Amino acid sequence: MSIFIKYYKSGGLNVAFSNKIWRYNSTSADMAINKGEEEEEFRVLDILKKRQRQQRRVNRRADVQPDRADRMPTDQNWGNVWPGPKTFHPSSVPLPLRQGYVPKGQAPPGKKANAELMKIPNFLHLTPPVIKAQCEAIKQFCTEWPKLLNSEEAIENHYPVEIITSDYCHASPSIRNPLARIVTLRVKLSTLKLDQHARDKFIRLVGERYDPETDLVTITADRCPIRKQNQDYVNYLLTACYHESWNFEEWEREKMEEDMEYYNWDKNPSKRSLVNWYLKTQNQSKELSDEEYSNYDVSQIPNGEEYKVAVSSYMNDGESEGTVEKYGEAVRKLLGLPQKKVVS
Amino acid sequence: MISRSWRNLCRRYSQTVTFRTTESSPSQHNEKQIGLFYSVNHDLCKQLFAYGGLPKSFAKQTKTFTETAIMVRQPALDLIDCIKASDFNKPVIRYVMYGEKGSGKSLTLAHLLHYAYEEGYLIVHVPWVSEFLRRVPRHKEMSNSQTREGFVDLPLDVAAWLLHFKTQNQVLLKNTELKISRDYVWSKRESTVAGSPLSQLVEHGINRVKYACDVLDALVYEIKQLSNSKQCKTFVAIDGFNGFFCPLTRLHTPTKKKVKPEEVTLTGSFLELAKNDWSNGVVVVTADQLALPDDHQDSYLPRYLLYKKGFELLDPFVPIEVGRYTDKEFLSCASYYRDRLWLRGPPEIETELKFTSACNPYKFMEQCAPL
Amino acid sequence: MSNVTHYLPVLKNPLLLRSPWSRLQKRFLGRPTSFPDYFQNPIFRKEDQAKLIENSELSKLAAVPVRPPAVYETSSVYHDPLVNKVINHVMEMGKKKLARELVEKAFENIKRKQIERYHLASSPEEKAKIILDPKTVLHRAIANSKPLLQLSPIKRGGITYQVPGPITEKRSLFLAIKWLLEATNEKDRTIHFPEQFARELLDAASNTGKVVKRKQDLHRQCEANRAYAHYRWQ
Amino acid sequence: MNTSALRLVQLQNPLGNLLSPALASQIHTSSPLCRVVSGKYRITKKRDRPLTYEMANPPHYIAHRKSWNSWNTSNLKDGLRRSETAVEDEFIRRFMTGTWHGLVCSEVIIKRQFNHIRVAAIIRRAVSPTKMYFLLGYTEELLANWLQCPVTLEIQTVDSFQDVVFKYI
Repeated sequence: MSIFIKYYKSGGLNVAFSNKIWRYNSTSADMAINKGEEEEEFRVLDILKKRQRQQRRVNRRADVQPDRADRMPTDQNWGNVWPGPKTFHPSSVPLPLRQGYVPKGQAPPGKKANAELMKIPNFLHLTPPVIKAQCEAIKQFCTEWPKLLNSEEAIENHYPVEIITSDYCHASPSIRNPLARIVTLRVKLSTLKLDQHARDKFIRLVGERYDPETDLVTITADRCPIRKQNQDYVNYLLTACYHESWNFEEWEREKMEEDMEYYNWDKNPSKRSLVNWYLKTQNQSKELSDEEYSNYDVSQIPNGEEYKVAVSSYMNDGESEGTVEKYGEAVRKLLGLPQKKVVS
Repeated sequence: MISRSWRNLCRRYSQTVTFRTTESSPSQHNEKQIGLFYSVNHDLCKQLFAYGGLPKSFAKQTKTFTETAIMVRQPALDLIDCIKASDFNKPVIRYVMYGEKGSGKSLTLAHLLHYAYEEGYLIVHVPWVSEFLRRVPRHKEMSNSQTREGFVDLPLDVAAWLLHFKTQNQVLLKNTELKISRDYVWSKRESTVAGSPLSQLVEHGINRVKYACDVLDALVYEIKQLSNSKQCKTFVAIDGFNGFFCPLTRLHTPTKKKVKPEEVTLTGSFLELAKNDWSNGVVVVTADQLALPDDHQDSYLPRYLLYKKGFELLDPFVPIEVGRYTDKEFLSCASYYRDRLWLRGPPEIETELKFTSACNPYKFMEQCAPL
Repeated sequence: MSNVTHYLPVLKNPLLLRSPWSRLQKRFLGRPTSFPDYFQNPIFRKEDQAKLIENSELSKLAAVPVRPPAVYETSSVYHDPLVNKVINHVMEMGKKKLARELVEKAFENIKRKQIERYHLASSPEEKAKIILDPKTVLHRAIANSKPLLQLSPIKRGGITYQVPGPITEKRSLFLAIKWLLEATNEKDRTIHFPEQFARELLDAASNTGKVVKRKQDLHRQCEANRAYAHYRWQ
Repeated sequence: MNTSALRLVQLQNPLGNLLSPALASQIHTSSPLCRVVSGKYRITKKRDRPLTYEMANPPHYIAHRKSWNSWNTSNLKDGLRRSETAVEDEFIRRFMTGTWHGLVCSEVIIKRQFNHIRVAAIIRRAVSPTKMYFLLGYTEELLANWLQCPVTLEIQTVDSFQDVVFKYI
């Protein structure tokens, strides 16, 4: 547009040509033509038609406000300026920030028109005074921590059941992370106060969810869509297992020796062979039933008790050099043999 | 020249340590002789160990060393003490020797056999159980048992064992006091009458291989009876006893079915001897890792090696550990090897060997070999 | 375990210095190692280290970077460079453990035979003659089978002449070991390597047997081809 | 052209996995990686090509000299909705550049927190504020409708593109 104006100013001859184009041009150009016609100046013949460089009009708006950051009072309440999470905006932050990598010796780009500052997450809404103020505000909804629950042991004692859930850093159109619904319940088996049978049955019911090393039962549920439902389900499972383990079913009488979880000497062939041996040394020979065997009083056999302890520890504590040696000592005492001499 | 001066050096070195005892009767051995070697008479050796009993590598050594020398060690003395202290009217006491591979269980057993021979025991000695069950040469003689349904006989092996039994007890078997208590009818024509000597029974087993396994059964029964009636005292020694309890043997029936150890007749007979329902005897067995398949050799302790079955059969038994060499034993053994020209070199070599062999007798012997 | 224990790191001496060691001991590496050239070979024998300390050269070498010793370079009492060399010759496909076992078995066989012979010998003089140490037997056997000359083919006027010439120490050692092993491998399938190797070593040690004959044959041919000797430089 | 070639082959051989190995190795169905040239700019003769900070640092400097343009949890290990997020982000970028035609001076930055999408960009002040306010509302409304979650547009304005130029090459 400006080119055509220029032509007119310099030449003014080809009016018809100019007029043709004016139709597409703005009114301001029109005014300039009129002006030119009124004050006819000396026209220089420009043979080379040298183009006059004219500054392109910059579309600078006069109504751009001065930067807000410059006008902020120093004692303002920052929490009101930046109340929530927001992308960085240079005009709202009265700090001389710079961000960016530059070669040595140069200054990094400033805060204005700096996309890097806009990318990084900021915590300008979480300044310490703001946090403090917010905590103060929430305080009215809190209750006091019970004084007696002053140690880990006390907490464990009064609240043995532990519920473990996880929250996830998450972003998607749905605000529910599917993993957050999983609920884990942990409880120490010893806190359930089960008797021998119930304990055994409980362990069998929960199966591999019981860890004998830490004595913890861990029940995990993820079958329901909501965390609350899963939590209810976990509690239900624990309750059901607990009550079921106290029941004694008729078929449990069929438990065999191989099913035992520990070595019960009284019910094992070891005792039978000991009793047989003892009877033979007394020159009695009588056939005993299983009941009689298991109820036979070992204490009447000299050194029998010690033997019993040795065999039980041999079987229950696992075989090691120590237990074998103890067993050997007990057997020698039982059979009336001299003890092994310690090699000098 | 160098070697001669070395040898002199070795001689001089070896003289500083006593490693030999002249006491050749095991019943006289005591703590003073621990770690010392005593030599076994050659003829006796032939009689006791002609058909096995000494480990192969040791037998080779005896040839090289031109003598059979056994070290007096703590476990053997301990066992002899126990035997001496035990009451023979009570049921037999079972001793289980255990220890790492190559720690000398079989040689301790050989020492004890010598002792038993001296004391006039009737010796029932199985040199190596796996020889029956796990070693399968190309033509292993096997047959289905005639008398017991579903069982397998190893007649040749048993006959060989009966021969071993006969040679070991040739002195005792000449004694005609040992008579059998029952009539045994083998077939229409053959039978052994009650009252005939025990040796006749054994002879029958050797001559009529077909009946060897039944003879073994009968022999076991008779030995128990004789011991109970105090006619003789019996020393049962079974090496690699846990071989009877492994899940499977390496034997196959003609129908390619794998045989379990309890399906072999001789297993039953020897296990019968290991029970404590008889008296006036001693049972010494060893539990060895080598008697079991490779996948069950993690521990050398008896309960693991004997399996549950074996443990329940033997319980209560006296466990006797055969360990590695003590310092004294090692030194005496090294001096013995030097004397026998098996080991030479500077004295530092012994510290090194002690370290590399970890005082394990068999490894020590092996590592000396190329030096 | 028994096989590994020979080379336990505990036995290796940590004092590692530059080695003025014999030819056998030197490591000839076919490819560059991860260590630069200026790294010195380690000195792992106690004797050498003692010598260094005696000559007070130790401080000179203290700051020099040193390669770590290989597994077979130990300060063990029964370390022998020649035995190592033979083991390496016996080795196939890098199975060193097997090779060492075979050579050690051969030593055991030698020892058993010699001890047996020793016990059979009647007089003390005869007994003194018998070498009992298998390593000495090996050393002697190799010394006896080392050739002094070699024939090299040289082409003159279209005809290839077998020209006798001197032999380096290293090559003669190589030939001796090679011949011993070749002689050993000419055996029935039923005879095991250690057995035959023991036999060959004993033969060679007593200056008889196939290998010594082969050496003498070579010498004889060198003697016969003496006339061609000038082709070496013409 | 690639796809047509592929179609040709598929017509001949209805089972795609039965392509002869030689042929199969020559057909790309995905866009090439172009690791060497992508995200990098050539130096011009006159040294007058303007680069923003983002353009001046090639992609391998991400997390070293510059950070990501998309912030979400899908990129993390076991993140959910990976492909959906990527496609949505691309859509948002195209919509932004198209709606604010010739005005966007930087990359479009998309940050997601929970179900909230924040779109940030640097905009040239070439249109009147009224238009800008209209475009703002327009963009937020339409994007929120399509993506079914709240969308916030957080823009910074600059006078001209010159303000974001980091260097000339």
